[in-house]
Amino acid sequence: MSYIIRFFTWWNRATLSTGLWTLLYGERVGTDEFGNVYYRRRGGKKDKALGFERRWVIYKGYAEGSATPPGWYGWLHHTVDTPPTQEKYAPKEWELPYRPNLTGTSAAYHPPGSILAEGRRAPAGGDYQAWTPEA
Amino acid sequence: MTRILVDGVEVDVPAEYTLLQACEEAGAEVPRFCFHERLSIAGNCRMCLVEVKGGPPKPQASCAIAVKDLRPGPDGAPPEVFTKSPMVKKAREGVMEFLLVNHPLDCPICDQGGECDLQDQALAFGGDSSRYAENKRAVEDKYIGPLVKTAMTRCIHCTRCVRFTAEIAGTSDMGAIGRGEDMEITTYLQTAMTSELQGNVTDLCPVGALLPKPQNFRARPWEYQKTETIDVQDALGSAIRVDARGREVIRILPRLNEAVNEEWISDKTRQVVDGLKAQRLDRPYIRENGRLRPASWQEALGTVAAKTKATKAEKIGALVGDLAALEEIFALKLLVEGRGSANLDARQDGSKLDPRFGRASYLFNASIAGIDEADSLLIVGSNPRKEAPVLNARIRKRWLKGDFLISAIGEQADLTYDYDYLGAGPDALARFIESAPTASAKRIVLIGQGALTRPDGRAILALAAQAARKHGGLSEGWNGFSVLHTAAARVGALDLGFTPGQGGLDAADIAKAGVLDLVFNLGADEIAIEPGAFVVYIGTHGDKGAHRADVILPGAAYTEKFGLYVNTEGRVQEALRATFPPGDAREDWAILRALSGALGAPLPFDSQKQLRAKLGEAHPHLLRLDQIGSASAADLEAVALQPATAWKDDFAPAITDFYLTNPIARASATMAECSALALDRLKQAAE
Amino acid sequence: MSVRRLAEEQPASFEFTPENKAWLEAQIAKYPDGRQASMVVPALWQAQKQNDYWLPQKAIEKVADTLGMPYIRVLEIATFYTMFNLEPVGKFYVQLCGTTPCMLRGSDELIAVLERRVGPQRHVTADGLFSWLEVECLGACCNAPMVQINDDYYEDLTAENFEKLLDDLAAGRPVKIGSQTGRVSSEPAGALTSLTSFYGDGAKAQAE
Amino acid sequence: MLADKDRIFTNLYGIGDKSLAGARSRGAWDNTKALLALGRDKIIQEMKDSGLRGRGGAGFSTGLKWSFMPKTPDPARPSYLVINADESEPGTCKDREIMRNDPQTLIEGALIASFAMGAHASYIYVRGEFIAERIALQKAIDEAYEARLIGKDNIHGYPFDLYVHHGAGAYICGEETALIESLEGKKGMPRLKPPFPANVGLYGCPTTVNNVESIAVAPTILRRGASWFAGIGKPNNTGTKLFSISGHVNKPCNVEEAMSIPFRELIDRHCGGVRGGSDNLLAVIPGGSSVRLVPADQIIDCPMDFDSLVKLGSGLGTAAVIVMDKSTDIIRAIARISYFYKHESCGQCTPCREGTGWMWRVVTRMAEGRAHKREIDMLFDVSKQIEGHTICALGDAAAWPIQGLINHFRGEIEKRIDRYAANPHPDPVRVAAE
Repeated sequence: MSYIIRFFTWWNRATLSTGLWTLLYGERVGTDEFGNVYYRRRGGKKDKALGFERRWVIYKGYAEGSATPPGWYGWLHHTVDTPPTQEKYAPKEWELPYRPNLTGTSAAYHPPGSILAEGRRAPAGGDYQAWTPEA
Repeated sequence: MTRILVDGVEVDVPAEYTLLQACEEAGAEVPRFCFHERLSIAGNCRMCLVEVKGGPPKPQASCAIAVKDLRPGPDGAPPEVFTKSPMVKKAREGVMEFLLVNHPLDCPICDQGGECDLQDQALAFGGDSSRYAENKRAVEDKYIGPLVKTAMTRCIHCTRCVRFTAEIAGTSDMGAIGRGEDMEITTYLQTAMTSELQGNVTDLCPVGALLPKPQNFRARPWEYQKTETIDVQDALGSAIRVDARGREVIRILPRLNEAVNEEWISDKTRQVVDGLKAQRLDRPYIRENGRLRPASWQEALGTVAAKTKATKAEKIGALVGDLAALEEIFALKLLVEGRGSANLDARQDGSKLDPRFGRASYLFNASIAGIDEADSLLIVGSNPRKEAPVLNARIRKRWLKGDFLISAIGEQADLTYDYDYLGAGPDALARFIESAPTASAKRIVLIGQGALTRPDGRAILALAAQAARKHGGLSEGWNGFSVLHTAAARVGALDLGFTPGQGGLDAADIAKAGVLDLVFNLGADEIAIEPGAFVVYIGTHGDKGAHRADVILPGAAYTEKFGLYVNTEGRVQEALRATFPPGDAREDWAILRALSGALGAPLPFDSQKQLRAKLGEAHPHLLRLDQIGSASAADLEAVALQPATAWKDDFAPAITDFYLTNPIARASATMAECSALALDRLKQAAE
Repeated sequence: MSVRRLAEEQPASFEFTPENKAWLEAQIAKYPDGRQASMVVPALWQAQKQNDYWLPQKAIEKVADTLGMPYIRVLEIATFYTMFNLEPVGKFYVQLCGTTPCMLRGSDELIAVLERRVGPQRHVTADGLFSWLEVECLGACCNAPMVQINDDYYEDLTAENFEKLLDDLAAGRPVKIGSQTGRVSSEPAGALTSLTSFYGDGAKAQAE
Repeated sequence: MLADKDRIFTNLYGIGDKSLAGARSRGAWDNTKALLALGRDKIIQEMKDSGLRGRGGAGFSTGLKWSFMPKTPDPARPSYLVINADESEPGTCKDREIMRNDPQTLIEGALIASFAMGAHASYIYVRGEFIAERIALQKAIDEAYEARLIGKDNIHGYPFDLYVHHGAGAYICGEETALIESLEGKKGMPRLKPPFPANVGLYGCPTTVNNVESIAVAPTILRRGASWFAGIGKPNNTGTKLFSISGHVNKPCNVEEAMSIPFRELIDRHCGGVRGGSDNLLAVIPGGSSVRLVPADQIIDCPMDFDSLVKLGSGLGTAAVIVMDKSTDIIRAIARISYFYKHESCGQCTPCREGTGWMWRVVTRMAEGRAHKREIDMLFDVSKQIEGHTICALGDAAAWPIQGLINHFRGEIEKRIDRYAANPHPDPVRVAAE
């Protein structure tokens, strides 16, 4: 099944040719917490077209750009050269775990009052407070 | 009239007009912040700069220059003013930039946003960006009372609020301390303001520095459904606008009505809104075994109908409260009279006014606008500051103009103007009749309910009429005999004749124990009905009346129904519906119509339109909106001739607590806070 | 000038001394009937002098009651006019002129002296003797730089003679009011250049 | 040079006897009755002919000002003369000398001026800081009362009362309408004009507000004749004038000199020259802090009078000459003046309230160099937006020093900015206490 998906879609993991290219020239650099695998040109060889080393990611499952966490994002985009796996970065206690963009999924953010949000919107104020005869 | 050229347009304006008014007359828009028609001219915002031809080579503040101060051009050509020249444009942009350098950019979180003069004028007359790169000023917020929230960093120092409290309200509550860019608007050491009109400063404030505290962060101006209606918190019938969001009334603002409230309203009128949402009667109740239990309309009406049918006519009575509209008073009158009872009364405070003496005997005949023309005033048994603060401001306005002698008999209160205190009781009035302190051609004799609710009220009324007749209160073209009512429904009820009929009992007797078996109580909450009678209460709030009731039929408050009211001067005005009554509550006239149906004797109308038609047949003047029906001064001559032996007792105040005069106000937390503060002040003053 | 507020700690009451009360009544007579509000600045000033050179809240209320003015109006006055000290000051309250004419003649040096000896502005020394404030032009520019200590002007100052002046004041020694370099008033130092036909070169007067 | 015999304030320095007797020996109160006998119209005409221009800064004809007062007395609205002794303009210290050293000239002048205007009461508004001066003046007034020179029943036959009132530290109270407000017991916030004080002034009554010096010179002018006064100085700039010279001169002093005296002569003769010689002169503020400064080369031979200085884009103002030599940090000097105006702005109208603070902050940064060159033009524009847009002239007065600085020393500011840009440092320049 996964083989068929891989054969006919380009938006899941890698296409055949990318896979082949990775097999031939790629050097595995690391994996992130979502299971996406990061590669670079074997030995860090300069890419002729780019003028510097080529880096790429093969997603686990659906290919979604925001699925790369910040550390790996920086590495991919040549902001840093050290991949996060080789860094000793400890997240601060107030940092939440990274989540990919949830737009379009059922977990997407809906502001209060949105018709997509669960539950009903609160009335526009207390409306009124009724009198009850004392006991 | 003086001719003047504004941007090439020729207009004729009165010579005492300011340039700003002349420009408006010519259709040129002039921005302003500090200028206000009803306040003195400060000329300090400098926003209204215009160019005057032939004047000094600098722009002039148009609010501060009268047309008559301009010199005509050569050969007597009219003076010329430009409001759109490059010099004016540049000057305005400059002033606007200065106003904005220290104004925070917090429009998104500012309640004034959307109805802010600064916002609008910055858009229309300001530059596109600021060049100010320094730190902005921050100013501590001040406590100035429970009704006004401050955000003083936003203040642009127009001093409208200072001038309002000093000039209109007459309390000198606010001031500007410090100087230069450190000037701050505040009350004395951040005490609460003492005026009953303080809420108006929030309307006057052109920015979001003074905002109505109870409406803090409640809604945006464009979200409101705006209903232009009238107020019933006092007997003036001030013009108001009720702003509702969804089913909820959020705020009440004044409307312009030169004849009544100019553009002010009292704090009770403005901030009673939370009372409209609290303690509401939203379903019928029936008392069973001494306890009220919720019931359905059918059940409740059935119970009342059965009781009514079982009661003899002369054992039925009806009371009308202070907030009822003409429609329900009329319907109740038809219903009760239809049963054959004459026990009707709308004067729950025991006032001795009576329609039989003629309409002039219970109206504010001088009319509210007439105060401006009067040349002296005698106050008898009234504290207008508490009974009608807006009217009091009008008296103060007349007093400030000068040549207006005010004398007072009764309570010696701080009325915000000076007056001759003549005494506390009827003796002083008798002395006044004997010899008035000054001669006067247009005197107003203002009689308050404090003088009329006494058992000898009728004698006082006669004395007051004598005073008016003898000392310039009654003459050709002038009727200064003026009764100041405290209840919005009262004049209407008197016009409809909702008073004891032939052999009927008055309010005090109706309320007495063991006299009647069935009492219809249409919102009369200021009177205690003693045990015995079966009470049917039709009203809006769980107040005194509801607690005493055997059946409660929930009605609609003044913002929830279409209704006619007659104010103290006899002006008929219509209140409009802004929201719907809560829960199962219904409009009062409809309740009475339904009840008549249950009794098997339906009242002769099925809609409000038909009701009003019937009302018009009986009392044509009550359908002439915004008009004062005729009242004959001759009636007063008759009143003056009545025997008048008054007691010696001092006049007592008609209102003890301005903030808590009716069930709606008593349900309001804001009013309760104001009342507590006022009480504190009173205690402190006594110490 | 910064935002001026009443002091946190306030005396419980304020009453004019009998002399000041009499003075006040006499002074009100200077103004037409019903215009007693004109007295508000002098009255506040007298109250301040009576109360160790600062103005407590009760004094403001007292003045307001005396003159029949709303409290807020008097508070406005007290905060508008900068000579009213709303907080306690030292026994010797030094007001130093720092405006340009004095600045040109070296008021910076005097500020350095004060900052060293007294500390920051509005700070009262532990012994309660001194506090200081930089004020705007005091109108003795021909005798710059100068300071006003309580009621009196001290002119033609330098860092040295200013130090000495402060020492003398602290020690309770008598000091000379006015110019500290021997000038009579604002004549040119040394010989007169005008009015010589009346007073010669004026050297005698300066020497006195 | 003005001869001593033509000097009006013969005890300017307080060397002579300050008492009434001393003043009389110098000619004060000499047959004042004869002066009053000239009559109102003649006195006003003489004052107009003398060409005396108001000594308070604006230079408006004093005689003309007196003539605006109503001619027919109205018992309900008595006329008042208010004498402005709220001398607070930085650089100015002339009235102080009159009040403490030669007060009888002022008292006599007050009587004559009040007579000319039909005023029976006059107030002298002394700035609050002048405590000793107030006492000296009061003493002199008491002496005059005692000698029945003034008072309800005096030897001149014109009932006249003179009172001393004082302020409490507000420069703005030197503005005539603010002074009236302050005298009425309110905050010193200038009133809108019109109505002018001559119509609606103190207590709503017709009022003239005059500077101390303008009033004090009046008796001598009348005694010696308008032509004598008009013969000193240049046409339209006549008479003698008290100059207050402060700043970087060897001997700062007050001196009474003829109008139109060249600057160089004034400084060299009376002040011992500019510190370090006249080549060391950088700039002069010739009329108190609120006029534009004039650089050395333009001022050095300029006659010190109203019209000549206006031609240089400045003004005579109160004739308070602030001299600055080349050691002056001119930007800081102006920044300090700017602070003064920020401190003294009453806060009533917008451009001055917000603008003075803005200008002060920008020019203070410029004194450090911590600014952009484009801000110089912006500052100039801001000052133009204040000028002429306010109720009173304080807005103009705050704007002019800045404009003078930018007009004449733009290069200096740019140099400062470049220097800072090359070496940014965190230490602020101290301009004024905050």
